[in-house]
Amino acid sequence: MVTVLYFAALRERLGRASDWIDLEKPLPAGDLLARLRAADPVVEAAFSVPGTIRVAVGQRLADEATIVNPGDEVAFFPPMTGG
Amino acid sequence: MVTVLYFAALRERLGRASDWIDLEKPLPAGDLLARLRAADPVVEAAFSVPGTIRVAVGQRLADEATIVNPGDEVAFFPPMTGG
Amino acid sequence: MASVRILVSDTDFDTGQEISDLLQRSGEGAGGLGAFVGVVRGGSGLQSLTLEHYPGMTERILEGLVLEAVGRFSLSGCTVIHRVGCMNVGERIVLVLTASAHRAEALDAVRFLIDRLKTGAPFWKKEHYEDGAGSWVDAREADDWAAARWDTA
Amino acid sequence: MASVRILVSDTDFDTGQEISDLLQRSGEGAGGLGAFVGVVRGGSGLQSLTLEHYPGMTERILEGLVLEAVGRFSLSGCTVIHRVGCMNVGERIVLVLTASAHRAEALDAVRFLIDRLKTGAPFWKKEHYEDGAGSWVDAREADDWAAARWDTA
Repeated sequence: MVTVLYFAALRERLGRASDWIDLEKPLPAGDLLARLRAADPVVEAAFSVPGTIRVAVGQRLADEATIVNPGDEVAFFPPMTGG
Repeated sequence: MVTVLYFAALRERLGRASDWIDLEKPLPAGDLLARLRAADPVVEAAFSVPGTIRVAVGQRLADEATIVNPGDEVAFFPPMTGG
Repeated sequence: MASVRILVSDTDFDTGQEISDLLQRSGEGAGGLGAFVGVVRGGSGLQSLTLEHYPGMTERILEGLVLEAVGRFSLSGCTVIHRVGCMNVGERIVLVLTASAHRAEALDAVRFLIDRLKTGAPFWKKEHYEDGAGSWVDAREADDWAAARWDTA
Repeated sequence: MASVRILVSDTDFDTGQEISDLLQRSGEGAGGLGAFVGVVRGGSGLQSLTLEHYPGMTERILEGLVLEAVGRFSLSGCTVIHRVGCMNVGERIVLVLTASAHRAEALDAVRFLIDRLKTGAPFWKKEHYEDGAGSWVDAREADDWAAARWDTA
């Protein structure tokens, strides 16, 4: 099981803040996103909007090649705009 | 008449904060100081201690060539250490 | 050891109190305190801002940034407070305080932290306008550049 | 027009109040406030500091520096408070506050002002030690350099 979190514009477009997805073996974050998009047209639509998407794995900034392990928390979000 | 002010270590070495000196015509600040030193051994001693001395004429930073006019306020002091 | 305080808060902070506290915590070796206070800037009909964040990751990232600043700029103390939730124009969003023996380190550290906070911590701003419209703030390229220049410094 | 406040004072100032005041005075266009608070740093048996100044010239120089900073860094507001008289270790000496639309200008202006204040305004520090000794602080070459680098920037 992997917890998937969405933030900001991405969360709004999806209409929800999180998903849970079954995961038996490690997978790159990019492949995980491809599975999410394929499984749900709402996710597919939300991620089809042009614009940079960042990913965090285990609450650390990551990229599409970063390995996601069962039990990890994964988050997708637009570029950060703090300060 | 010119008001001459002394600050910080210079004031302490002199034992006074100001002098008045008669001045009928304009004079470079360096020449004014030479007159002050020649007129009073206490001034001569205070200015003989090695170290940079700065001068202000009319409350503006100046140098030895700056012309002092009758009525001006002239000040001598060590390098400034504010902040 | 440097004294560090990190807070993510949905209420306003007391800038004067935070400055006094940091000077107290930093001890006699502190000769200067640098600060930045970010404020919701008005204009173009902007009324308020909502700040969303990633609870857990935010604190982790802020702690990493602050510890990096402490080491890099020899800080004796550091405070970072970032507000989340809804804020009106004129309200404070963020506070960065640094204490150091010397002014250059304190001020450089403030600049480093605020540059990094802009693009390196999981916060997102949504603007709300008087006409009811709302839009997420785009990351500015200038901010990415400001954050990146510290990587090679 | 930028809102400017300059004060030479023999009593302590309220940092939080000064920050709130400056943000108020600067209006909605201010997005960031930069600050530096100078403090009497302890060590080597230092007990207190006496700050002497040149009344009249001090205010004139501070006003010139602040107006230069306002123009150079597009400030919407600026506050400079410099204490004179006797201060113990840990007490505040100087406060520089700048408000601007953007953080870079605000923080650069703080750096500019504090660098210039160190060697360009008629203040002199005398240190008093626990053993009764007292000595005037020598101007540091590093401070002259820090002030000079702004001349060509």
